[in-house]
Amino acid sequence: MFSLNDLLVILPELYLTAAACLVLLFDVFLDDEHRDATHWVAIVVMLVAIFLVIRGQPPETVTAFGGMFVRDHMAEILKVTVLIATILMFVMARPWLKDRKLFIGEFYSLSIFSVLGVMFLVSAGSLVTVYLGLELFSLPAFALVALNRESKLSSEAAIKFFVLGALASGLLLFGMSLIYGATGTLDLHAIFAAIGTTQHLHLLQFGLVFLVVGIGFEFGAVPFHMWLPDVYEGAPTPIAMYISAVPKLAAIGLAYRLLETGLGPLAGDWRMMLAIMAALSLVVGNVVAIAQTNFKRMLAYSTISHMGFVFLALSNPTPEGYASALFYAVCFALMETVAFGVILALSRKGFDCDMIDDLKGLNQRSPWMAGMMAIAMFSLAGIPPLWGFAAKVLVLKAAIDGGMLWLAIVAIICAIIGLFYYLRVVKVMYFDAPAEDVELSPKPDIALRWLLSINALGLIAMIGFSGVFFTWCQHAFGV
Amino acid sequence: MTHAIFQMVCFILFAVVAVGSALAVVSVKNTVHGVLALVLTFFSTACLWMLAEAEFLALALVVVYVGAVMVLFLFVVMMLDIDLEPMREGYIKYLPIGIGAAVIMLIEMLGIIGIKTFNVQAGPNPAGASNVEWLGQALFTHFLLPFEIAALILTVGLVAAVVLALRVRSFSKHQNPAAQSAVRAPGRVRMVKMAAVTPAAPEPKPAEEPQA
Amino acid sequence: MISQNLLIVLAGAPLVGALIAGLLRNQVGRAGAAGIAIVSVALSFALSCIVFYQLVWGGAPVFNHDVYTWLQVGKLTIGIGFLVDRLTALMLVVVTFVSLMVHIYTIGYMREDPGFQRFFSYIALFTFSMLVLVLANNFLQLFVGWELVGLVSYLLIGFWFEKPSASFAALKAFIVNRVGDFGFILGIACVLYAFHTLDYSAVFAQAPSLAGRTITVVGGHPWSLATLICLLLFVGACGKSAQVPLHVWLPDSMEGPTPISALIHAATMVTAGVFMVARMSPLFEMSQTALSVVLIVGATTAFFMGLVGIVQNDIKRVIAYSTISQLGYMVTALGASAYAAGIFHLMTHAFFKALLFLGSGSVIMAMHHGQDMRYMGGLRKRMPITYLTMWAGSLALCAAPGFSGFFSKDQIIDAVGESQIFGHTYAYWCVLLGVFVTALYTFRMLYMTFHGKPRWRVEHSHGDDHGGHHEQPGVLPHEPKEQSFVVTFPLVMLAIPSIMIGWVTVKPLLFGDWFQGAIKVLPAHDVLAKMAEEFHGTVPMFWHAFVTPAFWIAFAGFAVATYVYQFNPKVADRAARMFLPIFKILTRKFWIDEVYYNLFARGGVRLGRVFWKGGDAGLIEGTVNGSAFVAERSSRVFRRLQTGFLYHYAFAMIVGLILLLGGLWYWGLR
Amino acid sequence: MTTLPILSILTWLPCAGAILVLLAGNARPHVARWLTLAFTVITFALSLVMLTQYRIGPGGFQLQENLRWIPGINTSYHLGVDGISVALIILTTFTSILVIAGAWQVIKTHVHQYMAAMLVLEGLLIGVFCAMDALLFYLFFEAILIPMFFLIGIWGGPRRVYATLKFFIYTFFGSIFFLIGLLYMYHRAGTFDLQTLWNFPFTMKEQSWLFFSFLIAFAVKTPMVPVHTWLPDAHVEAPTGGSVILAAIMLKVGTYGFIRFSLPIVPDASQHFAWLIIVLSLIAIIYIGYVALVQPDMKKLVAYSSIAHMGFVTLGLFIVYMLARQMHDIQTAQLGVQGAVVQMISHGFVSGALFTCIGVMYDRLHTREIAAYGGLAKVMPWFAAFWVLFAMANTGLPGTSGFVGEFMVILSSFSANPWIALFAAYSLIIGAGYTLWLIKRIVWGTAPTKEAASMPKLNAREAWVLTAFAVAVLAMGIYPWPLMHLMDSSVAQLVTHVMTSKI
Amino acid sequence: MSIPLSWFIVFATVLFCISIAGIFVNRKNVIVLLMCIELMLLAVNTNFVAFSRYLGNPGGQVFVFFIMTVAAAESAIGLAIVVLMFRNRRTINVGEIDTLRY
Repeated sequence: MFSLNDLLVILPELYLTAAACLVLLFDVFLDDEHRDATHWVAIVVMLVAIFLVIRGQPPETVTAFGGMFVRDHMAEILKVTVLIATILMFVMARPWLKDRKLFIGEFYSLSIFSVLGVMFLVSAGSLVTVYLGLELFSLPAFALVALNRESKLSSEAAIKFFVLGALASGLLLFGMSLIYGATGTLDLHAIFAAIGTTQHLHLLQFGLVFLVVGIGFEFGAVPFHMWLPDVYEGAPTPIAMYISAVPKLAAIGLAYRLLETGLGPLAGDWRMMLAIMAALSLVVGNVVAIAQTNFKRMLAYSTISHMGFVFLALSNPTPEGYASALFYAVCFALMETVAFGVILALSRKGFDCDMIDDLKGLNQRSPWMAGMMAIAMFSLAGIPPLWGFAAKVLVLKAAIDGGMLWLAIVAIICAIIGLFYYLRVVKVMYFDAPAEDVELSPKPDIALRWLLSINALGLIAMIGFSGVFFTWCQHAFGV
Repeated sequence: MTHAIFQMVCFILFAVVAVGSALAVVSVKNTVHGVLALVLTFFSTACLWMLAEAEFLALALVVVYVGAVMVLFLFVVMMLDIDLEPMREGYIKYLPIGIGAAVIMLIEMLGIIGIKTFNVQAGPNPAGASNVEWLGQALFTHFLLPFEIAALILTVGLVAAVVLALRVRSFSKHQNPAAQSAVRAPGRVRMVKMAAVTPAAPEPKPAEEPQA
Repeated sequence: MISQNLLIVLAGAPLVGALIAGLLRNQVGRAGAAGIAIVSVALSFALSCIVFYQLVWGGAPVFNHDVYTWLQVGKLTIGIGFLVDRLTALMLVVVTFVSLMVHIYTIGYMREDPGFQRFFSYIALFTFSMLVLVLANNFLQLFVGWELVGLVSYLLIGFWFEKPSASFAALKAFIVNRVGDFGFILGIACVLYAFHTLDYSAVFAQAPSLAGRTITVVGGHPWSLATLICLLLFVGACGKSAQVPLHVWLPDSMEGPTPISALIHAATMVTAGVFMVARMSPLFEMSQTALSVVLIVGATTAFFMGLVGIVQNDIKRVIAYSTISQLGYMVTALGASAYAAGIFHLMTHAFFKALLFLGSGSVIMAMHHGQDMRYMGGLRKRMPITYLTMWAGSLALCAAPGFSGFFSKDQIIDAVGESQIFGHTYAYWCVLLGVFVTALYTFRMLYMTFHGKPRWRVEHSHGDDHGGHHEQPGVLPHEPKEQSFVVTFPLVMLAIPSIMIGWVTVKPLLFGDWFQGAIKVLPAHDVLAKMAEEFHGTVPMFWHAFVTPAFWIAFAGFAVATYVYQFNPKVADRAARMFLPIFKILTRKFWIDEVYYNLFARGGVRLGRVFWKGGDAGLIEGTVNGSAFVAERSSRVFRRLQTGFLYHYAFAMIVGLILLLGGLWYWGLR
Repeated sequence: MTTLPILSILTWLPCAGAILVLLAGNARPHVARWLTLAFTVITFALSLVMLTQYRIGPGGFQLQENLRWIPGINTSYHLGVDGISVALIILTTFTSILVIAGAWQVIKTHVHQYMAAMLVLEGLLIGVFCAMDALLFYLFFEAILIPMFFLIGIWGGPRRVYATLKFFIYTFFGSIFFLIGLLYMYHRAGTFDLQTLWNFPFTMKEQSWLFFSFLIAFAVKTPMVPVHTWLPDAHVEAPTGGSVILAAIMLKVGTYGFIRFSLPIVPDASQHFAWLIIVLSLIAIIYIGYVALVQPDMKKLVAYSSIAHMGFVTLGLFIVYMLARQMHDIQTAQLGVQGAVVQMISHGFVSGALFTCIGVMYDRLHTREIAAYGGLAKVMPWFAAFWVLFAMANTGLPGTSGFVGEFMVILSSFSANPWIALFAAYSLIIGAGYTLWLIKRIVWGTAPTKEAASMPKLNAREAWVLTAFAVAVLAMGIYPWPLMHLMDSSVAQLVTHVMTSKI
Repeated sequence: MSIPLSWFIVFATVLFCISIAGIFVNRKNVIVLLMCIELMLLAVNTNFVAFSRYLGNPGGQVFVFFIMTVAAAESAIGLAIVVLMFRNRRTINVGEIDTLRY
């Protein structure tokens, strides 16, 4: 049985559930001219959620509903970041959506539901909650990808995302079923405890492979990455931004809950799997990104390579490693929002600024936007003094500490290859002359500009506060 | 003992049917046939679940899956008027790969699981008499939170399906709650000046309905 | 006591003059520049005389102090300072005197040149650099001065920079000198290695400890450290003093204006090598081998370079080869451990060779910057002062008894004769036959220039052509005539010591302990001491000359030159035809220039091109750009994996799953 | 005054200035210029203040600042300077002023961005020389790439994109292995603090790997043969200011890395592989000398000569082992290291000056072909005088700064092995060869074209910049003692440290 | 009950493999893909049911309950996307949906 105290623990989620429904309802009663109200209400809802997450955070890990729900610091960080990323998405998406007549209330409610799914997922204490959180997160995401109903690309991306997502969750479930069979419980801590006594270790290992596949899919690691480029390219740009940032954070939670909380004793097995996937992701992501001409697609491959970096850290199954992975994922999410934010700001009605060549001569048209983009690119490339550098250092350090020196070396060689395409974006913006017929001016939306600027400059400023943030991350894993 | 043999025979029977119809699902030409084969698979599997004494789920499978989901499938398949012929290209070419992959997988899975370790017999039914009670007990105590989340998922499914599939046709008549709630008194009621009552009144002018 | 401030003024005055004349050339004007430079050098000269007086007669002790610390690393300290002993003092006087004369002469010589101030700046700077060299009290400062005079020499050879030959000659001079410096700096490094200091006095004090010390340079084969040091240092001397095989730059340096040929390429800078070896006498005395090398190189230079002088037609080139040859004499003397004789010849040579150069410059001015002797002749009457002084200088050069050159050169020949060092026989014959050669080319030059019929003509139509560019050689815009006072005065001033100086200096310089420890000679090598036993005074020496082979050989040269060039010029042509191979060897200067040019200059450029195109652009860049190309290509290939088909994507996932499972099955199962 | 965080101010003041300059915007280039100049001058003044605060006698690291940065990986914002750093910082601040002045009129587009990039570059370079934490060092070390990337890419020549990409990727390639090395050191030692790492006993095997990870980074940056090919391209395409900064300061970052990392952290591996560095240095001196000889492009020629000169620095640094450890000749070992450091500073002035000279010519004729010029001595006599002076400094003429370092390195290398000195001293010849042949072709002779014959004379700004360089070059050549004195104790400490084996 | 657990597991595994083979042998239309996924979920569910029964733990069966719920919602969304797709392209042939590639 549950107590009122349990409700207090899930207060943010509870609140957001109610709020999501309210937003859904509220929107129904609005004219198209007043749709902005939904926008602001949604943002306020998210801000309040952030407040609740942070304020209600107990100092120690707290569980509710018989261990179904875990509220710890890792979840807090992930939740806050996801909420922030979503707010960024809301703000940056608005002009874009308006231009394309996609500015509808369901966009907000579905997004909030999706975020809710992430929040449940990262707080999951049982296989059931993991699965349900994952589905609650991904079902709205499928729909959001297909949001632009007139677009062929959008629906194609959605169908690919959906089918592969369903396949992945099917595999994940199969793995869960085997683990359930081997341990006789769905509770993650109980699984952890049961591993020592189980007779069916092989079954457990076997299920583990399926779980790893599911996790790999969520991250977009090679060879489970195939959905990612197509979805990035086909999805509406704000959704691509969402897909680029949030699932990675969710996946960190997923990986931690399943692999460490649940299957920690099997770390010797899964860290090798992750290492292999990391190496493949690094190579494939970076190499294939070079030949891309579509900016979003290029970012997709870059994302794949970055997931390789996250795996680099996860392959060191210590609190330090997890902290580094968490750090990296958060940092990565905030870098992606800048990159997507700039192209959102530059897009206009009938013109999606999503080819790399569309950015030609941006510095001469709009130096500020070019600067933001350059910051994002350098940060993604891991060049100091940008935040991406700190993340990369931590991840490499985690890999080396975990005895994966070879993997770290693979990673840096791939990072060199990766430089090609990041620098090409900068080159196009700064060194090429602008195309005559293209007008490149950022949207006059004040909120977008400010938030984008703060986000981008944050990538510089955060290098100084990396220590503080990393301490939080470590704290989240009990260091 | 005969009871046991009967159960085994039943199991084999239903399992063969289920596997056969599952094979049909992935191989038949006509998608409608495929859906029907899937229905058969569900039925057979439901029977197997019955053998495992999971009555509630077996029934739910029939009712929810066969009764709702499969019908939805069928509906969509029939609604989308699909040209079947070109879709068969390359089927034969990829068949060996498909079979090969599936067989490798099967070998790996069975090999790793080590089937023999599971050659165990079940104990007495923990559910006792009522499988439903057993489940319900768990569902509303321990699994309360997931239950609520599942509810949310259904909501999302609803919203998402509507967002994606709903096409606002200009000729269809529907309510507009926004317009309804935004309406003001002048929109609903119009004060009409009327002449004083005259006995030889002709027809009174009907007030125009406000446009919805 | 010699005051340090005095020395600073002595050395610094020309620098100040140079800076003012150079940097403020437009402010001070032509007269100002010349005046300042001359006054500054005159001041130096005066102070040099004072220093010389104080040291020789005033009883002042040797001055050896650092002015400031240039370098300090740990305990190693290298300063910039002065060492003034009698060797230095002698050099100071000679250098500043000749320099002063040349300064004065320059007023006349460069009168019409637009680079007038620049020239004064350069020669004043040169004087300063030479003083730095001479005054040095450690190897570093020596090297500093060494290179600085090289720099000024470079600038002055290329003074008429618009002439391609001039800038080429400048480049050549600098680089050949650099080859010498290459050895020199290694020598200094070796000194540091051996003694852990670069200070003269400390090094010389420790010099005896070198005996028996070895260094392994080529595996397993120990070399005498002293020999290595001395040979390396001597490479430097070869470069600066134009010894074979590094002599090639000096003839080309005649591209520079004549005053600097006199000052730098005859009187002072080129003798730096001789000075340096004399200064290093405590080290050279430690190595028989090194002395032998010095002796042989010097003798070779003395004879063979003299030979080349015979066939030159350019008046300055004749004197240039003569200079090389005379430098060879000095070096030979050094090799024979007769350092004092070398220095003595250095001094006398400075006077008479400067005189000869300035005289030839006077002729060149008269010939309107024509230098080819084949278009001269008959200038005797038109330029009497030049003619007479040139005769004086030539006699001195040929060691005519009584002239300054006689005293110095005869002593060198005697000293080589006395020497017992390896190679002394060869050297003796070289220096002896060299006397003949010297007389031959000297009088050939005199006769072709001043005697006979004029081979030039005057055409007034070219009256306004002052640039020194002759369309037709031997065609003058106006009659040649004697030059102004500023030109003739230095000639006379230099002629006086050329004639006289030997009489008063030979005894103290050579046969007393005049240098007082500035030069160290081991008793075993001390040829001068042996000669001193036979020396009975200057006058007997003068008379004795007429019975020495050297005198008669010289006389033979004189006689041949007189016969061939004065009375029967056709013989020259006939001889040239008769000895065509030899003549060719000499006109082509033993092909040394050609070999060097092809081997080092062209070869270097070709090597550079191979390195550049093959190594840098080919190998390294190929790898770099190739890897970028590979990355790009593989990207194009790998992106094809993303076919766009859903079933391929699913297939990839399943394959991944199967592989992970397989991997687990293979490795992971416990 | 002692509590003033002068190093932080030095590092961040230019960066703050960059923001201000960026805010000045494209429309007011003059504001940007003056603002930048003001910032560089203030920075220079502050660097002099730092010089006065640095106590030469005791040496060691002074003016330290230490703040926690990422405690999770035990890295901190730790700044401090020793004599070598002080000298390099002053070189940086001094050269920056000249670079800004040199670009005054030359840069016409996006002036504010150019100036800001320069300021950022200056700040980061100062940061490199101050950093006492390995990760912080790496941060500055690599961050330099960004402004330089823009400097070459936006304001460069026709092949600028190729050159700047090559520059960036090449250098990144080098430094990323360095990062792995750093992380490995952290893995072993548990800290990024340089002073701790200096004393941490790595095993020989570890040292060897670390040595190569350091080597690849610093070799690219220095650059050493055979990873030098980015430099000529980068120089040729870079704008004058970029070239000057690149040659004068950025190359020093590589050799500074050797001083801070390779020598003290992995002394035994450095000793073991010193032969490799020495051979590479000698190859740089001779091979690159020949390559420089045949360059038809002035900038390329000077760029190649830079590589050759940096060969002396690496040579001077790595003969220290042969001297100090094998021959126990600490005195000469110090001479070598000191010579290397002096050569670093000197090369900063000389190559900076040479690139400025080339820039002056480029501004007039817009070509860097040697064949397009001639007879400068007649056309621009003062300028020709500067050319000759700097060329002479480049050939290592005594009395100029170029001599001091080379002299010291040759001297000390002889004690290590005469053959090394022999090959090193070959630079005297080949260096004179390529430099003076260049001079012969452009300064002497006659102008090949009418344009070349009518180039306008030096303007006041150019004259001042060149004069400042000339004064520096001559002052260092005539009286190098103050500079050496500044670094003497630090060098001695370094050599003493290097003496002791870690295994 | 006398059927060994292994029978159920084998059965589920076979179903699972069939569904997987179906996914990439299928060149027909998206709906068949969806059906294959349903098949896969069926295999999973069978596993859960069997384990739950043999372990005597209701969790597995509850999980099946949730899976079925989710699958229903998922099907709804999936079919909605399919319909959308068909509207846009007039086809649901997986072999023709390759605009997004490379």
